[in-house]
Amino acid sequence: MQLQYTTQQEAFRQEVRSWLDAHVPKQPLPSLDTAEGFELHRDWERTLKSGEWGMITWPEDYGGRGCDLIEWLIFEEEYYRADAPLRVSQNGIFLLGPTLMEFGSPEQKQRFLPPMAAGDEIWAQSWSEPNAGSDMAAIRSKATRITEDGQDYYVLNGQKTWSSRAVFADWAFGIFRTDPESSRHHGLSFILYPLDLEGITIRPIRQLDGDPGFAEIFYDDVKVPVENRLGDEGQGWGIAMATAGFERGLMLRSPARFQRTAQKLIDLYKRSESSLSPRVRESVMQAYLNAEAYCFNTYYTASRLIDGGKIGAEASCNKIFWSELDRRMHRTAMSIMGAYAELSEHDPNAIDAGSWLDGYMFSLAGPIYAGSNEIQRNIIAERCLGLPR
Amino acid sequence: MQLQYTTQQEAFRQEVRSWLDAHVPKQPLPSLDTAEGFELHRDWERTLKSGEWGMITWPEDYGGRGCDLIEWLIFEEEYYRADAPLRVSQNGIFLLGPTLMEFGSPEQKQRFLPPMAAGDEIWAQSWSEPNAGSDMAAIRSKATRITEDGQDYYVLNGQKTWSSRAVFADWAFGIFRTDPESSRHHGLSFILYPLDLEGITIRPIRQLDGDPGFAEIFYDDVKVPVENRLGDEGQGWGIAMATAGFERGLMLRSPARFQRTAQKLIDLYKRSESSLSPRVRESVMQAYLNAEAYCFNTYYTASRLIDGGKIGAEASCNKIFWSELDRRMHRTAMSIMGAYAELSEHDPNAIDAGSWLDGYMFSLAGPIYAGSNEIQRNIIAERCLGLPR
Amino acid sequence: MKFSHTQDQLDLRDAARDYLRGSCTSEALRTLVENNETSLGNWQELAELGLLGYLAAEEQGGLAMSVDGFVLLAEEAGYVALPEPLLEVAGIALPVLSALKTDATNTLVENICAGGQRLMVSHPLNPNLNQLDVADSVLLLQDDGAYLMSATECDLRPADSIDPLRNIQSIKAHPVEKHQLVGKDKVATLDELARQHGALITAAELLGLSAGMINMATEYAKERKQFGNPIGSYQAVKHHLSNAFVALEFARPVIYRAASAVSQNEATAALSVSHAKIAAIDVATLAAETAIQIHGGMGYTFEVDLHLWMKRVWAISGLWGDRNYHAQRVDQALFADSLATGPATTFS
Amino acid sequence: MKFSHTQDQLDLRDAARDYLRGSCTSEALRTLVENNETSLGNWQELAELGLLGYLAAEEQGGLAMSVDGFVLLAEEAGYVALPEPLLEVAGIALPVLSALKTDATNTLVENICAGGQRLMVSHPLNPNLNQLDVADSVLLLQDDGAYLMSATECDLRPADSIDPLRNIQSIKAHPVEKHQLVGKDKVATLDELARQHGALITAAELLGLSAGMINMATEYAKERKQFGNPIGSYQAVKHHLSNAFVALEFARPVIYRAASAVSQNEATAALSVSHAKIAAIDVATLAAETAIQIHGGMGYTFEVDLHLWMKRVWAISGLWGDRNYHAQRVDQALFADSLATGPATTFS
Repeated sequence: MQLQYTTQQEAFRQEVRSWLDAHVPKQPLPSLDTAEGFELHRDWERTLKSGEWGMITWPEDYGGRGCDLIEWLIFEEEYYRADAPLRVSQNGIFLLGPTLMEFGSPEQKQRFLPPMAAGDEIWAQSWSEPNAGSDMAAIRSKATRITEDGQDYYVLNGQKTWSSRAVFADWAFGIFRTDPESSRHHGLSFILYPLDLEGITIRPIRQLDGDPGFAEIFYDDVKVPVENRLGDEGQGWGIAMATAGFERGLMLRSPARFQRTAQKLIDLYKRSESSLSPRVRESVMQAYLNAEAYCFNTYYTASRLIDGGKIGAEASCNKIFWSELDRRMHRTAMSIMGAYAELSEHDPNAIDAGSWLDGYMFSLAGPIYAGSNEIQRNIIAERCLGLPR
Repeated sequence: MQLQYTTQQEAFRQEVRSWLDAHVPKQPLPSLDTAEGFELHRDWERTLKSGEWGMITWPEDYGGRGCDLIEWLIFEEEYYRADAPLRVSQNGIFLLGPTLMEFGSPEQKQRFLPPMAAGDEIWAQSWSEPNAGSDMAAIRSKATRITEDGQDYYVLNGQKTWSSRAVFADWAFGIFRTDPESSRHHGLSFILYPLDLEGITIRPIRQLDGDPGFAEIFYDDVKVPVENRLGDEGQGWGIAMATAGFERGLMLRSPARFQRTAQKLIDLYKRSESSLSPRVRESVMQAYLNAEAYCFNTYYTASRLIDGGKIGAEASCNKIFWSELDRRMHRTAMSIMGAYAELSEHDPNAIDAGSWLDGYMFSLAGPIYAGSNEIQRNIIAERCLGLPR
Repeated sequence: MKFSHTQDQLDLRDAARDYLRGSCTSEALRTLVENNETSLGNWQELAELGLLGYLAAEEQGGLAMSVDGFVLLAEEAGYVALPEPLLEVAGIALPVLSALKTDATNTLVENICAGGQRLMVSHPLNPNLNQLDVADSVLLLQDDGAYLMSATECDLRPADSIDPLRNIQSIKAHPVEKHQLVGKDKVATLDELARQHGALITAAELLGLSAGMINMATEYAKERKQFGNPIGSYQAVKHHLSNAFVALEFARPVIYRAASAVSQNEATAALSVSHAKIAAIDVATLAAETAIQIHGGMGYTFEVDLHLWMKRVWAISGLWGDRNYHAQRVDQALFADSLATGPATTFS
Repeated sequence: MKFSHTQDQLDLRDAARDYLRGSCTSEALRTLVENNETSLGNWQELAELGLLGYLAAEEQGGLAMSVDGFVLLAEEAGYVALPEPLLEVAGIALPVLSALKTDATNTLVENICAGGQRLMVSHPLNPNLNQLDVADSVLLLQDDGAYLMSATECDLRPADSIDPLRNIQSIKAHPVEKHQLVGKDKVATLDELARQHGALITAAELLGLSAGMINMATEYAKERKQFGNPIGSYQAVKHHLSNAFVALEFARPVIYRAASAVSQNEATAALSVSHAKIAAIDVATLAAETAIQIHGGMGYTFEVDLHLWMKRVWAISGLWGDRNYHAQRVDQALFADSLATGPATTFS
């Protein structure tokens, strides 16, 4: 066990830190769920690309830097330390990107990965359907194969929902039922499509904070070339599961994010320590310890992955741990702020610019999205412990 | 709302207090799960009877005092305040007694209630069977009806388990399958039987603390007169449910018990306050508040019952609340005692005579017995909230 | 000893319930939010129901009911997430003002009961107040005395609450001698009256909000299907909701006990109120988190009603002393003062 | 940067695991309990496996492995609830003694590695020690120095642990100059070494106990049927066990990180160890409560093995500093000292 960074890793950290110091916007950007904020976040992706910091774990061929997981962790630490903007390209970097690399054809990789890395094409995901929710296999949206003028197409019909980034993004990916006779997880295909196609209607969903962080997407005879299918026809479920695995897995929530929150919580605590109860003191300490534990666990997992290990249902453990940690930290912050907790980001008297209230609302989604924690607990019980279904 | 005691109630309290001051043994009795302790606890029941304090809520006709629920609460407060012994007659007072009064024939009431009130006959319960557990309806032990010399009998065969008090008690009650064709909660009858009948074998079960607090009972052609059946043949399930309702309900766990524990926990805390962490301080405060809340809730329920209300699935709420409170309080005490927590009652250096460790073990059974908390949560969801089965 | 409400109290609660559930519907609230409004415009109806004058003496035009009954109304107001400042005016400002019993204040009390005047209490514990801008007058509780000013004499600064149905302002006021009701020597009694009523009524409102959220989540769990069954048939969902329900059942008598202590002016009323506020904050926080978890992604949107209730919880939890403030009062009583604990000390 | 064990460490862990699971079975433990014994009599075999000398230098007859590997052995010892004082002797006493490197201590170390001598550390943090009565010698860490005495020179008083496999004693010793190894000026280093190893190894043992209990409860849940199905098919049971499993998965790297810090003598090792002990106590308490809940009434009896594991948890949780002791060290670092927190501070 070797828990010191190598000289090379330290140098990498310095390089990241210097670059971020020079480039991170001094003022926080507006929310990426607003039209203005979205474009400013896209600009930030392009700035990252200019320094080749956009998709550092990707191979250089696709616009990446070929970093290993330890370098990725170092990068993330510096990124959160610098309070750099949220990644509007997240669906691309962590979800579709790795999926394309594993399942895409050479043409698809060349077509989609470089503009994704450059911030020129921002991706939305479109997994869920109105009556699916945690039951991801309850997909009804159809992709009917037709031939027109010698060209094969899928014609999309149906509806998706909870599509993050869809309101402002350029492209989207999702699974559709290509075999009308099939049910559950059979007969589904993974399809990539631009969001400005004829027949697509996007209805923004206002989330808790009032911004349209999600959207419903309606498909009315939307024609997509068959070349936009990822993997084989009918294999969509397996690919989607791999993608969802990336989502729940190591890279969706880097420890630095929670360590940054814990650090700010300690700071918030210290600012009014004398008026706070033992419960809050205990919670703040536990936040610090758990954020550290999450960090240890991530390095531990990353080290095993570098040694050739695979990440399995442990991803479900991660999901539960970080989502509960995040909710608890923000709940604690709310209780520290007392009568000031209600002030929104629009109120100049809001503590820390209203970020705790905003973060609390976001943290409440943590145990719900990307497979609810109840589903994750089922997965752990069945796959890690071998309990019967 | 009138939260002051009447003059009469205050006088009643003084009467209880004086009597207990004069009669409660100065030294704690040995555990009632030992042969010696059992008889000493039986003596205590007789002492209680001598002052007519044995079954105060029972009608005077059956050896009681006809007290209402508020007086019962006052009595319990004084009882726990005086650290009076555990009630070895508990199965009789709170379970079988009320059941007999509701379902028993006049002859049965006269035969069984007075010796129960006098401490002359101590009762064991015999609900569970080895493969039943929380699934109380999975009863297999049989009671086959026969006629011999013109007298009708049930012949008991089978096995019960988790029978509290059975090792030393005189009588037991339980449900047996009188209709061999029946299944689940049909065809069961409620039968009372002496534990020294031929064909009964009692095998003590050592519990966590090493004492035989429970027993298995084996029945090998045990003959019981049909007169010992409570209620009609085949109606045992309904009667047992009523009995279990008493058990989970108001009177099994009086608030005074938990208030006494909270008080002792506060005292334990104060003895080593400076070396304890904020978590412990918070837990101790919460123990005090929750024990008070449990007390308020009990008075609130008692007042509604006195006004003619019925207790329903709220009993399940009670069970969850007190069992979690009790476990949390003892867990907190264990964490206060640190390296001394492991010392048993046999070690003279044990803090508070080892009562916290003993209590912690007992508290761990709280969420399990009398219908596990998981079952209680199902009941609440289905009966209080109307969620589908 | 009787731990239950009088029939009068229950009857009035039922009347208020019927009225509030019939008029302050979630559709009505959504319309307000869409139109950027925060009032149902039903103040006169609240007066006619007797809710405004519930706590005032009969000769002041009130119903002469006590605060242990008023908490039932506060629960109902919370249950429907009523946006009107009914509780602030009738549950907090009015009893404080009534205690003065001068001719001038009696007249004002009468006006309040009739719905003709709205009075709000400004207190250092609360940095912002709801709908101060539509109050007619403000009762300022300061270290150096209590003052009555018309709202137009005060400097109100708009603040921004996460709750779209709360129109909050902070206040700066410079009262002069003519505004003074009582001086430094007598303000402590009024101040304590305001703190106790403020925290108690807020606790009861939180209780009602919790009941509302648990109910919403339960109804959702009955209707919403996943994997072919209503989600409410799954044990995980059942147990989440059961836990919130148990917490609610055990918080309610804590609030009732505190209400009785306040109405009887018991020596330990402040402690009881602190317990009530702590219990209410805890159950409301749990109920909100449970309800959104049961609602899944839907709970995270403006499309279901839940968010209005959750935001109200977050907004009012800190009013009239936050959890820390009340926990410190209990801490002091328990660990520093010689509070008697254990059996037989609860109601003595 | 490599957060994983070496192949050597894993190989030796596997060998220890095979041996311990094969010999320290629950049947063997139950026989001990029934006969009122506390030793499997396998000390020599532990020596032969190299477990006793794991941490000693090669020239001292040891394997020259480091403590970040030893915690894997401690986990295995905990997993089977080993009654022998392997960890106390080989994981705590030996590294403290080894640090002295005098001829006399080197000889003793060699003897310990070979299984010929048992040494225990007596420290003010621990009022009672396991199997002091069968120790050959005792290393006393006192404010005024470190002393080595034969056990027969000490006054041992039997104490009574809830754990029937722990034969504990308290010790009174009156060392004189001839017993002194180091004086007041140098004892602090040894003392810190003992505290760190003691808390760390105990934490690892708790981790192993937790894994053992979760495994037992899982197996029980697969076999035990209620309402016609294995109880492990019910969501409530699944979620209880999953929660304990998640806690275990996230406690483990905390212990490993602390072990690495101790083996590298990092400046923040004491803080890392306190984190480890807190995490281990919390997961073990949860695992015990979860396991008994899953076992239902059976868990409350002597008939299933679980009680031995639970009691061990309760017995050792307070050793080498209880939760309060370690929480206060973290509290001090976090709120009073200027500990750097946040991203990029963890391994720097």
